[in-house]
Amino acid sequence: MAINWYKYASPASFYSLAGRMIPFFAILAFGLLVAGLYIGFFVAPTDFQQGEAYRIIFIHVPAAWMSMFLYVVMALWAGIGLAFNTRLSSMMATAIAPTGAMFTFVALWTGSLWGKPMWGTWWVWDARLTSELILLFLYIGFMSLQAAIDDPRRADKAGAIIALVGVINIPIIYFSVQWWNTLHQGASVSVTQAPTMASTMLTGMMVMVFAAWMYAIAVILKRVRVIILERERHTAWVSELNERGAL
Amino acid sequence: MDWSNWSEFLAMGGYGIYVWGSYLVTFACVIGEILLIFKRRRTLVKRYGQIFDANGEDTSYQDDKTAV
Amino acid sequence: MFFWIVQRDLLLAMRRRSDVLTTLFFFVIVVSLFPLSVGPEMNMLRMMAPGVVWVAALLASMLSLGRLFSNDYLDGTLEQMLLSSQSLSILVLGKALAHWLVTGVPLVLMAPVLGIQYDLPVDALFVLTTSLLLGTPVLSLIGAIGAALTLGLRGGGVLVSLLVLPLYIPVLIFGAGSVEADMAGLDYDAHLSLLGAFLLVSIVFAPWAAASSLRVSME
Amino acid sequence: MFFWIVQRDLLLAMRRRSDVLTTLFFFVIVVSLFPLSVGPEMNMLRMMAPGVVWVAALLASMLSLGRLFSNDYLDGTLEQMLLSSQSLSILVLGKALAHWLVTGVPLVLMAPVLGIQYDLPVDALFVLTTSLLLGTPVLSLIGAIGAALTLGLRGGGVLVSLLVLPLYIPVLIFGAGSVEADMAGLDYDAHLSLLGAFLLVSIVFAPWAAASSLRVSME
Amino acid sequence: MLQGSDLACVRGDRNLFKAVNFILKDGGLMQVNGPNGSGKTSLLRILCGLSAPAAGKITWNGKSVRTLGEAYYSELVYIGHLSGTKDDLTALENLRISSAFSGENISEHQAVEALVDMGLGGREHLPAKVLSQGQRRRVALARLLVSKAKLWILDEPLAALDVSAIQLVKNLLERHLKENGMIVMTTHQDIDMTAASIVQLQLT
Amino acid sequence: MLQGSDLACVRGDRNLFKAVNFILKDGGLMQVNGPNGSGKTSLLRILCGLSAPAAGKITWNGKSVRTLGEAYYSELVYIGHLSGTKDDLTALENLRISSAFSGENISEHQAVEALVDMGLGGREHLPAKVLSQGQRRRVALARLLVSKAKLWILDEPLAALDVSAIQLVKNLLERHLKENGMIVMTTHQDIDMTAASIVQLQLT
Ligand code: HEM
Ligand SMILES: Nc1ncnc2c1ncn2[C@@H]1O[C@H](COP(=O)(O)OP(=O)(O)OP(=O)(O)O)[C@@H](O)[C@H]1O
Ligand SMILES: Nc1ncnc2c1ncn2[C@@H]1O[C@H](COP(=O)(O)OP(=O)(O)OP(=O)(O)O)[C@@H](O)[C@H]1O
Ligand SMILES: [Mg+2]
Ligand SMILES: [Mg+2]
Repeated sequence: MAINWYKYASPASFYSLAGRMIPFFAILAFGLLVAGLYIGFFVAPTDFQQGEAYRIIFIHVPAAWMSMFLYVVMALWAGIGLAFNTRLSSMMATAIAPTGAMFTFVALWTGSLWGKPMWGTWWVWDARLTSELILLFLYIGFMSLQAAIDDPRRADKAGAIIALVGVINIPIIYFSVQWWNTLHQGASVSVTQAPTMASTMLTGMMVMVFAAWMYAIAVILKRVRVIILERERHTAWVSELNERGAL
Repeated sequence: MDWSNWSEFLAMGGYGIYVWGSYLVTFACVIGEILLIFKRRRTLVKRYGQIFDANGEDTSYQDDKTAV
Repeated sequence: MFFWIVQRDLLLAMRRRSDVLTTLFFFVIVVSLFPLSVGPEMNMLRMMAPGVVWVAALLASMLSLGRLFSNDYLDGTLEQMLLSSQSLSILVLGKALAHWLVTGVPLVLMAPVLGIQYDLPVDALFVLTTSLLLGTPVLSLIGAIGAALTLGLRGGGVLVSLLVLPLYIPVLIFGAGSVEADMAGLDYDAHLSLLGAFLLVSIVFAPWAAASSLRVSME
Repeated sequence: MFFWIVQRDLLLAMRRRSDVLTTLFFFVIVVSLFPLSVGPEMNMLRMMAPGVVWVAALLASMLSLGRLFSNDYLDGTLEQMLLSSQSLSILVLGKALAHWLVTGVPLVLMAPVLGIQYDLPVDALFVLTTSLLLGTPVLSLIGAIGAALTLGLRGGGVLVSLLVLPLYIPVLIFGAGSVEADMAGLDYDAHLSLLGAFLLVSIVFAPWAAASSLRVSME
Repeated sequence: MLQGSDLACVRGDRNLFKAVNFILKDGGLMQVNGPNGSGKTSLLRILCGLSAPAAGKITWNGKSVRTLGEAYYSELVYIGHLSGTKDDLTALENLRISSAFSGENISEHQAVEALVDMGLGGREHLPAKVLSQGQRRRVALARLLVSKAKLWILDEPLAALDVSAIQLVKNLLERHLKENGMIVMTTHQDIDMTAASIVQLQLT
Repeated sequence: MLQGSDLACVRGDRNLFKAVNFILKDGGLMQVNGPNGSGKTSLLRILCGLSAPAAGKITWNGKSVRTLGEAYYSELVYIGHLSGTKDDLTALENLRISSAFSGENISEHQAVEALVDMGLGGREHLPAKVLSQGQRRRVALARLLVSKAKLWILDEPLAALDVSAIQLVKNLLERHLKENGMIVMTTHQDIDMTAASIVQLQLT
């Protein structure tokens, strides 16, 4: 068992393992997405307060959750890479950042499109919104720092430090609601709805959350494979793969 | 379910622009991200083909040396 | 020659794409800091908006002045430029243009988005963008003088602010003033024409002043 | 050794007295720009005051971060420090302390004067000064991490802002928040104790993180 | 013809040199010698017009270089202690850009050739910051290979170079002299040069 | 005893060197030779622990320098291409502070003496930025005069120095070797040194 883990901790074997796992997650993501959208648009009822606008929730909430979660995961991988000098973990962190930033952006965008009809404004400087924006800056900071450094080893370590220091902001996103009076609703959807109705909404939302998860895993694996290729280009196994035309 | 026709579906009870604006941009982001990864990979593979071709002699030279 | 300079500086900026992005994000972050520290009342934010955006644009442009000459100075390129057979003013104009393309233009493009965060009405957004479009090149040009004067002085980064800020203030007042005038329902043409006049004057005089400053700094 | 570092950095700052003065003037100018661009209504200015002073302090402190390590890096002193027989964290702590003494303390001393310009009541001035006294060292310490990480990277000056600003934001919120709480007649102790907690945490962790970053950057 | 008459240089409260006179003719080499701190770099910078002498004047073909300005600069290449190479640009870009400054637009092909001649083959596309000290110096000196300027002013061109590069530079300088160019240079290393006329200027 | 076993260094996609082995004993001198860009500076930085080798390890008296850390640094002086002199501090302050970094607090008197020995008499109180290239280098090298460290690692110590300064440095190095110190150095200039044992390391 232990040997197995070691085996997959090497970029070479992880590369092929990831290659085999991607289709699985991609198909799952697509299936869940279709199911989630079906429930979201054709099963879930109209909200009696918000009308149809609430249907934004099916992407807003998954994106918002993913944005925070991916940051923690990224920091974790980066930290492991820093502590144990494992290249693969650092590459994982680098691969997660763009997807995390994308979800953060989507959460901001959908939230703001939702805010216009609900609150009458695109944007308020409310705690949760602000901290989500800071999260976007953290992702961008991480990526720009890594982009500014040419030497990948140094980029990994520097990125890990800033990612770990930035983790402080995650609890702030969570608890900031208590520090400011806030427009953003903290309670879940079920409050405004009768239980049966809410449950279809909730199901739709959860299905979409899983779809987002599967999508994130697939995309991150795909990206980490590219990063592995970029970084390991001088190794024998890459040129071997290349000769076999199996890159 | 209670969409009687397409235009009603697209209107989203008057919130169409917000709902579809959200979904469209989200899917644009998702598809964009996927395309970017594929493009990054393609350029990489193409470049490697060239690099390895150019280094073809190099590796054989190393082999010779170890043989000696 | 002019194009060589512009092209070279753009090339350098592209090599370091992060430079362009970071100036932009600095701008974004500064604008976003104010609501955090002032509090979230929309009415007050809306009134502050033009001032804040303009101050942020000014700071972002000013901060990137450090890079305008100092890299060329440190590695000796600037000496070579002084020894160039071309008019130094033209070189300076080229560098200022490149600086504006790299730092000013992204700010102009970003400003409307930030204005939305402060809930500005659409026509105020338009005036804001126009005023920035006219004003930011002036900032780059005036900044070139300051950057040239403080070249090689330790702490130049902050000293340059000190020299340049007083000159920036008229631009700031009329830039922010145009948007405020619009929001108060007044006419903003006068403000914008003044900004335009600043731009013309600085295109004519700033390169020459900066070139002389460079010669002084390099003695 | 700690004292050698502090003493040396202070000596360097004295040699370049303009550095200290320019940070301070930068602070003063930014604070004074706002009334110019926002307009002269006293009520609004008073409400803006804590936010503006804090943002200005943050920017001033951030701008001077460039100098924290980069000079030592460029002339090879930093290499020598890494090879010193002393713990690098201690060196970093010394440099951060010197940085604070040179940039933070003048701001703290100047803040009440600026607060008066915005017509702040006396006890708000007191809270403002205290919050700056607790908060500015945190800025220097966190800043040291950013400065260490971006060492030797072109465009580091702006990149460092990008890295450091998100981390500064909690300090800003509670710093400005304490004054606003006081002006609203609320209790400001909680804010100040949080700032104190930030200070302790950053004294313990920041030098270590910055030292690791330095080692990474110098590889 | 480059002529300096009665040049003096003061730095702080120190008189570095005074009454320095020389005439440098076509095909002539002037070696400025002297111990550390004797004012060689200061003199060279004065000759370039980068700083003004405390007394005396410099003429180029009979006209003061101060009034000639850009007309003088276009006939001059100065390579100082600092090599003027941009860390972020590649060796190739550095060469092409620094040549463009002195008004010589060279093609990529020419530039590559010059770099290869300077022993930088295969490193044309590396950013200068990863080059070694000697390689950076070579990039700076490659400018001489493509320059059409008549007067070369070189401050310790041999610093950081290895033996083969020194030989290379020496040949380059001699060729320039043979083609009627003029060179003013300093160096602490022994180098035997043949030239139509050699002026040895000793500073103390 | 400084020992390097099987050291390798990779920069970018270039293998600078591999399988470098050496043993340096008390009183021994190691000269690292090689053309520009062969990896001399890179090797020296690795020996100092400033960067990590791609393979192999370095031991100091049998213990890995990576684990020794500060204990190793306190026995080491490294003077690189950059001299680590602060433009704004005077020569005297520069010397005292750079010595303090390596844990040697020297008195003002000692420092002045060292500077005078290095031929900087009368310039102790000038800020380093007005010094000439060679004088700056002398300030950096003055550290060797007051250092008690056993191992000196010197990257082109002779660059920019005039003939008399080179002789001075040579004497200084030989004295250190005679007192059982160890030196690792690179230089492109010919210098004949006498030492108990001399290791010539050739990089290509
Ligand atoms: C730009 C604007 C917005 C941003 C950045 C944003 C951000 C977030 C974040 C970070 C979360 C996850 C936090 C958590 O689950 O505790 C979240 C959840 C949520 N948001 Fe937003 N949001 C925005 C606008 C809106 C608007 C306008 C609405 C509805 C009127 C909304 C409704 C919700 C709901 C219902 C949840 C799920 C809360 C739960 O059940 O836990 N959001 N949002
Ligand atoms: N402000 C000042 N006060 C006193 N002396 C000064 C001042 N500025 C410069 N100097 C002296 O002027 C001289 C400048 O020398 P310069 O750089 O021209 O020497 P160099 O001959 O090129 O020496 P090297 O061989 O070391 O390069 C130095 O001796 C320096 O000490
Ligand atoms: N990213 C990179 N890609 C390719 N080559 C690189 C990279 N970084 C460094 N190099 C090469 O590594 C070498 C570093 O050399 P180093 O500075 O150790 O040389 P050196 O022996 O000290 O030379 P010099 O005598 O010129 O000082 C150079 O040849 C440089 O071109
Ligand atoms: Mg000199
Ligand atoms: Mg070297």
